[in-house]
Amino acid sequence: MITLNHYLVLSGLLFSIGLVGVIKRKNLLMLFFATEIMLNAVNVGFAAISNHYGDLSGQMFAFFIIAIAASEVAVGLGLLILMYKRKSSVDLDTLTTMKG
Amino acid sequence: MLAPVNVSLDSLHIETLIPMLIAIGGALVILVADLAKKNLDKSLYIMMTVIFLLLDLGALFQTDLNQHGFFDVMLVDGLAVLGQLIVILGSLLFVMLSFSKKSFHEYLYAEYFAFYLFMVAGFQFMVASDNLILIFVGLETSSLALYTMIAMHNRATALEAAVKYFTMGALSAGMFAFGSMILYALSGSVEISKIAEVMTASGFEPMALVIVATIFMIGAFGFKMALVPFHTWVPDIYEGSTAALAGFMSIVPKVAALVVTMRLFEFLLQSEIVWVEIMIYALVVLTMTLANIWALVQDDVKRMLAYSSISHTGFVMAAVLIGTTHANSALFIYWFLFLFTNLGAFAMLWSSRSKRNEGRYDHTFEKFSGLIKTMPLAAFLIAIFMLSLAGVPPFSMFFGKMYMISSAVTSGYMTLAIIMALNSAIAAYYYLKIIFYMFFKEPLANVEVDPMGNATLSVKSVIGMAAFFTIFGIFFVNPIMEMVTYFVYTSGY
Amino acid sequence: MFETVAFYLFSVLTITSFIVVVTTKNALYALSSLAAGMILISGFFFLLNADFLGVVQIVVYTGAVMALYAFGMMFFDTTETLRESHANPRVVFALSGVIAIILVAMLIAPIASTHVSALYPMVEGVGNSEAVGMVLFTKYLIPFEVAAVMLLVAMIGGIVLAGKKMDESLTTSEQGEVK
Amino acid sequence: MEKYLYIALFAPLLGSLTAALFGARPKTLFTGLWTSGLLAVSWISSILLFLHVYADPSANVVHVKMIDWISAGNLSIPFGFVVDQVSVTMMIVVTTVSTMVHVYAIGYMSHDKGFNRFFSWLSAFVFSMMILVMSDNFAGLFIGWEGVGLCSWGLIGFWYHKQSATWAANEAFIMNRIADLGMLIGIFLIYWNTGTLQYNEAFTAMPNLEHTLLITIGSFLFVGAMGKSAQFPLHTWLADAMEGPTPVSALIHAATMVTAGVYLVIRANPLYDLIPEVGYVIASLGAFVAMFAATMALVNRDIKRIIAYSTLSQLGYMFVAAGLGAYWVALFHLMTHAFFKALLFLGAGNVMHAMDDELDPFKMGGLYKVMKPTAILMILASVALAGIYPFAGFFSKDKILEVAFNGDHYILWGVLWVTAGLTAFYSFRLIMLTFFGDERYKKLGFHPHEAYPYMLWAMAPLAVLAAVAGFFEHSFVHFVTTLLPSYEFHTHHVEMILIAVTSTIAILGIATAVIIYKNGMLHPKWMERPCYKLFTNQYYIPQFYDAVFSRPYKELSVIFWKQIDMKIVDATVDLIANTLFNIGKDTRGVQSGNLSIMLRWMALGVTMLLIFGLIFVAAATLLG
Amino acid sequence: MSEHILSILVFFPLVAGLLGILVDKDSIRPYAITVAGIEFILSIWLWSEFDMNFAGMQFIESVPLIEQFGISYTLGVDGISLFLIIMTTLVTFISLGSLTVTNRVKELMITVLVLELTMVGVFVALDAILFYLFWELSLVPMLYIIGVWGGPKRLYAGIKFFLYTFTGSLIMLVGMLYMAYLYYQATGTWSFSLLEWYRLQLPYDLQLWLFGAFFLGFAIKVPMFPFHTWLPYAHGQAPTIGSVILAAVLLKMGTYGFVRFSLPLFPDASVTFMVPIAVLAIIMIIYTAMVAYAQEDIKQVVAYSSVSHMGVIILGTFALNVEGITGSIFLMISHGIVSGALFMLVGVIYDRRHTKLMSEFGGLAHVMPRFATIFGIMMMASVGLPLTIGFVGEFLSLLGFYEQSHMLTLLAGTAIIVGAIYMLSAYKKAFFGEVTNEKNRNLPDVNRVELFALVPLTALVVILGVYPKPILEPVDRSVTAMVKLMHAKAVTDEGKDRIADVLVTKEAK
Repeated sequence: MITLNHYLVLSGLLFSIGLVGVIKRKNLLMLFFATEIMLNAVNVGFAAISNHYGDLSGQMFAFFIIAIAASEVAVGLGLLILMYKRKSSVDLDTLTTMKG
Repeated sequence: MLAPVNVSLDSLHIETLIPMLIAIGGALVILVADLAKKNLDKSLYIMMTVIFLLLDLGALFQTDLNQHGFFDVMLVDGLAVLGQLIVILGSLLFVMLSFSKKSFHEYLYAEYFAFYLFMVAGFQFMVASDNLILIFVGLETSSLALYTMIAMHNRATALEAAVKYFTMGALSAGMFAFGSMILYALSGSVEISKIAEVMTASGFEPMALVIVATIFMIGAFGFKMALVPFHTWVPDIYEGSTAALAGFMSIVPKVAALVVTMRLFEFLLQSEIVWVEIMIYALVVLTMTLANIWALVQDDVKRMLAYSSISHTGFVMAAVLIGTTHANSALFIYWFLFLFTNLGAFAMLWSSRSKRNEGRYDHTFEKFSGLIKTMPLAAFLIAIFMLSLAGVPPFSMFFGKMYMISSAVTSGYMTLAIIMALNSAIAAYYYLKIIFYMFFKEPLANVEVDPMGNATLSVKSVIGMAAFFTIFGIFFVNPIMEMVTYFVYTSGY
Repeated sequence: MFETVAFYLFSVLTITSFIVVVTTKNALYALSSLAAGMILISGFFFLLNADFLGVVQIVVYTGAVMALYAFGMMFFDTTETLRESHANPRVVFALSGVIAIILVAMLIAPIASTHVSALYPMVEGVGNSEAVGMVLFTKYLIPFEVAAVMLLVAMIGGIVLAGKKMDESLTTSEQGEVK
Repeated sequence: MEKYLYIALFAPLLGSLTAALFGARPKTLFTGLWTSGLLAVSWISSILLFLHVYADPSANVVHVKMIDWISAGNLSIPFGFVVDQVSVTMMIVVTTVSTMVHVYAIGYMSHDKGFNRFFSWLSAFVFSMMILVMSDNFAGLFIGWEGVGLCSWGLIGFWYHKQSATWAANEAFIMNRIADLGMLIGIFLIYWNTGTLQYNEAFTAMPNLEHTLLITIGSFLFVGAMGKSAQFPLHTWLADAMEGPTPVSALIHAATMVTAGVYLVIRANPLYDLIPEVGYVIASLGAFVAMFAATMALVNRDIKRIIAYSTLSQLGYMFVAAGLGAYWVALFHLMTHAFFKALLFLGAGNVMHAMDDELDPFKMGGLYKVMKPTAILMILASVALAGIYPFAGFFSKDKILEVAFNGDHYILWGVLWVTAGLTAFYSFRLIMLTFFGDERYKKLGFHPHEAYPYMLWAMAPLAVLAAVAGFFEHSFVHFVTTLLPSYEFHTHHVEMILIAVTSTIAILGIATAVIIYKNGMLHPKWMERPCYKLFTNQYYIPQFYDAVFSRPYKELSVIFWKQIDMKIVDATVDLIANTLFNIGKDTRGVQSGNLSIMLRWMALGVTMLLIFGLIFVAAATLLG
Repeated sequence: MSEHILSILVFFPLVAGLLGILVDKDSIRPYAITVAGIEFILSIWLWSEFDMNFAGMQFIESVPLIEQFGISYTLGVDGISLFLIIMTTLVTFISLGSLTVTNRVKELMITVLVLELTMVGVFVALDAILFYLFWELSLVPMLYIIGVWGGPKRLYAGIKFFLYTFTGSLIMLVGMLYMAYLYYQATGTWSFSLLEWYRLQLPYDLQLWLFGAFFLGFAIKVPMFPFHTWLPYAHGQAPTIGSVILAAVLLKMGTYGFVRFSLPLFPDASVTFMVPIAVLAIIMIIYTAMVAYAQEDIKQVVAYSSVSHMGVIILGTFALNVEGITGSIFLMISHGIVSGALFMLVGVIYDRRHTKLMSEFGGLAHVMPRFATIFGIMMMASVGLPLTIGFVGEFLSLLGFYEQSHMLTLLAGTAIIVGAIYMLSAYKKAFFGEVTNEKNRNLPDVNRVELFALVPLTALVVILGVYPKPILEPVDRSVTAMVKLMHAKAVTDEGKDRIADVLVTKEAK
């Protein structure tokens, strides 16, 4: 029998995978992929919980998260393009002029 | 088959929504105006922004306290009002700084000001709701706008700042989502009040999940408020963006985040889980101290102020930890006073901004050396703002510090109080540093600096106002204190 | 029974595809496996009878987001395998490994469903989309609207940032001393 | 009578201040005359006061309270002055000697460019001395006490271009300060136990205090006295004080200031009567010093120092008397000693003048021919000092020996008796070396000449007093014992024998001196004797002090400053600051500016919190 | 008008100073001197208005500033503070009058006037926060004086001075806030008013903590060993006027704080800490005196000497009886005058030779007799010779403490010895001997401006030494009242019997 905890664990795992991506990736594009993963992981959790309680707020939350993810992509890509124009690279190791 | 619901209009309490609507509307108007006629002058947009913010403020005063609107999504309690008040006031004052003598890239865009208003609206939603969803959405709205605005300054550092901020923002968004998921799992609700209810009823069991949730929430808001170690973005972002925007960021987003944090931890700290308290305590101390220590070694005034603002946040986070009415009101009083002083400080930097950038920094300490000779008034103003930040009486910030420390003392956090005191002492060093450069060093021979080169009349008047409030703060503390205490008290914090 | 099988199947698939996403050197693989992962996720939604959400997931992600990324990739021509300098990956895996373990450890804690009353219970015989719509346009009207604003902001932001106007910067140019 | 009191007291001050106005100017004879005149006035009024008190010692004591000085809490100290038998005697002595010294100094200092300054200081000294003796309370006494200290500092170091002079001045001041601390503590004790500092009230209260306390008080006060009267071990400054001009030595370091200690003991007689054991200690110390100083005087080659040591030894005599409760004897010897010792010094002054400030008697000899009057005066003084009938010294000194004998303190008596011989010897050694024998100075090319006549005239009265003062013994006794406890002698049966014995040894001393130094010297091989070396080096005490106190103090100070203050105390403060700053410096690298590092920091933060969270949860669940 | 006299006294220098900005910088000097003079006259007027027979606070004026939190603008003066105020105005006036600085005079003058505001403010403030306000604010102008007109190491000295004191006083602030909280607990209303606080009787253990907090603030200001090391730097680098004011007034703030706050608020704690503090004080006296003896720079000698004297003041303060406290307050005043004068004198030769090393001098008595004389008098006053101002305070302080401990007083008494040692040797090095250094051959003696500064001080030194009554009397009266209060407030038995019950002893007399 699959309980809520199964889902939570799954979502936790997915989230961690996302985290791996976030802290590992040097290529900004791929890094954004990773953030998407994290958000999706959370979505799974929400859906599961909402199903568990038979309550819709969870799905709502998931829904909004999707929206947020989408808009982040928009801005993120905008930044990416700008960066690529400037530096003709999307490697974030090139972004280290400010330090200390 | 679902029964149709019929909702009476006045049960929605539209008025709770009006301030934000005004802001959003204003933003749309600006966009439309831009569509209608290209390259209108920025002054038009600035003034429109100002007007709409004023309307916003007015509307805010119309709303009466402790109202729930729109199926309890909107919550206008004392905190919300105070939060919005600071948000709007801060935005209002900082947008005036856009009247720079030199023209910068972002001011070519009407969108910049539209974003500005959208952002304000977003923050208002954040503080005026206890529904995690709305908080999240509001947060993201404002953040996305902010990222873009930073990038619009359009130079290498600005871009870098924007990217960094964005990426880390995304991570913190993920954390927020995850945290609220756990909370939802624990309580089957996404409304803080409800969550609190359920969790208290279930005795904060299972503890493990509660802790996870707390930690991820700390991660998310720690990022927004820049608590060590989630602070790393602050210095870079401040450095990358204009002094005007940096100053704004040091005040407005933080207060929004602070309000939400207060809402959250108000009940989390009620829980019998000691760990939560320890965590916050540790974070507060770390943030105060480390930020101070790093600020000691900065070479750029703006960057120094960035670190100092981190440390100030740590200082007020203590209020969240203490959690008494005294402390919470102290937080807002502190932030009111901090608003004006910091406004002044950043405005002074802003007015000394030149478009030539020698080297990496805009506002090196050397740039200000011997200012007393070249422009005494400016020197004295900066000195006053710095002294105020350092907490030297009678300048306004002192009373904030004092009230904050006293709140710690009154609720038995003696050690904390002493740590706070000592940190203020450490901080004094780097605030004095610039004073030393201005008063005790000779002006630079080779480069000619124009300390007020970027200041127009309106910028100057903003500075004047800031100075006025900073110097005579002592006379405004009492009314502010009364108001804040009233609001905080009535909303039960 | 079916649920269990499906769960584990989906889980394994999702996890693998996502692992691919974060590990592969090839952007194309990453993108496609991300898309796959998204679709699999929607599978969970259907399992958890959140049909509407599942649909949205497929539409928004595999439709909009993926398309966007695809465009982006064409723009950056990062199709060829990209070289990433990895400063001590050990740290990375240590960190995330630890987090994963702890999360698992903590998330297996059973949740007492007492004291919890569904705010918007799923009524029997009501389609999920209906119910969702109902809630979305009453309770969550405001967030919905705000989300709209957010998307607007995002859109404009994207346009502005990617726009031609950003190509030459007034900030760095000497000219433009106003008044 | 008050007005005479005030005149006697303030005339010197007036003189001093007026002289001070011209202090920086070159010599103006006026200041000398003016101050001397005022002193004469003060002297006359002292005489008048004396007569007044003498008329009816019990009733006519003049006691005035001028103004409040310090009043705080229960303490209230007035400027109060009392002229009773003791103080009036002291006043007479002080004013007489100082007047003469002033007049003398007009001549002696005539070629000094600090002429006016000198008289300003000198009169200031007299003023302080008057306060010292006239005050009616311990605080007032302390004023004078410190005042004379200051003036002697100023006068010893009068020729401040001489390193030795200024050094001696500081030494004198500091040594006196050490003693004054004891005095101060004594005063505190008196105040906190009797609640007042007025002599009469304090003394009336004392019998009710417990004995040990009284002993402490007495000892501390005596420590003060030891400093001023240069008793062992605080004696070294007196010999060095001879750096000052000779009139100063005459006035301060022979006649007046150094006797202040004796005066204190006499003044505090009600106290010391209660604690005879302390008195005995005082007496023994006195006897010891008498001998000790005399031995040093035997061999010294500096006329002024010789006289200084003899002063020291005479002070020892006085303390013996005072310590054994024969206060009037002490006072009497104090008076007579003042006269002949001042005379002696002034004579020495003349000699120095004649010999261009040469001090070594071995370079003189045969001066009798050129300066007969001085010689006669000095011989007279020496005879008095040696205690030969009928001169003043005889009366007072024999009384002291008698007292020692009378108290059955035969050891003391013995010591004093020997000392009497030594005294006679060294004083005539001095005389012989200076005035007789072959004229060694000729080879050294000195052209001695007699001093101005008025200087001699100034000495004359002292000479007279030195000669005849002794005959006033009985009236003196009668006079002072109305205040001081009278002292009972049970030795009338042996009195004559004692006198004989003493006189013999004195005469023997003189004789030996005359024989040895008649012509030629002591045989050089004597110089090789260890005891001779010991004496000439003043028992190595100065070297000892230098090695044990002065130098270590200096070194320690430097260590305190350079090592402790700078390297430890200050360094710690800086250390704290620097540590903070360096932490900042070293850790600012954390802000590497690399985005993924930043992200990792965030992740790390969460991880850390999670780890500790897990631990906490585990702990909580295990511990329940 | 006399009911607002204190406000006038406090704010006149500020207002006048700010108006001074309009004055042309070549003619600022007379302006500032006039202002300081008027201020001085005002303070004298205050004295004349002062009711000598009333022990309590006078001319009290109170305006609520932050009612919500019980902070009010409350001023008042009693015998203890009156003469400190007069001393402050006098020293400021004189040091301005004899100012020899030539660069940026205008700023300096205005700064000094602002400083005067803070100094007077500290002594009249009866509200803890107000006190703290002036207390902290006084750092800023002082820092400015050191930083602009100071010597080569001025930045280091300035920052050290500022941060050190700042740190201490922040701890003190915590103490104040806690004190206010205790008052709030007791009465249910917030108040920082000192007079209100006096009515509070605190439990013993709380007293200890609070005393500690206040102690840190005051001890660093005084400065007590081992917190004294900022002082030599500050003095060494500061210009003459800075050192004068620093030594004469700023240090007194600390000791004044002890008398105003620590003693009456925490009588039992004062008793408990009496011995440790006395030990510290004795270390200050002897140790710093020896350090002073080792100095090569005459200004440093004076600087360390003032630390040594502050030790005696502390000792007198913690005698906890009327004699001692009265003495210590008198010593504050006298030390203010004497050390101020000594620093001026050092300034005089510094202006002539631009060095302060004693090895550079020697035989100055030949070339500058008047100067030597005045210096001598001041030196004797500082050594504590009777009939000079220095004696009265020192005598009373030691006398007072003798009641508490014989042994310690005996040790502390060495002050009169070690003091003499370093002072005399310094004087010997600088003034006696032959003129060795050719540069000193024809130094001009003190000129008229310098005499203007020095003569009145010298006169005061003698007059007050001979007739201190006019000052002692009111001080004594207020102190007596305070000691009564302390005795009444003491909760422990030790406190009760250590703190003399004035009434009883008065009758006993």
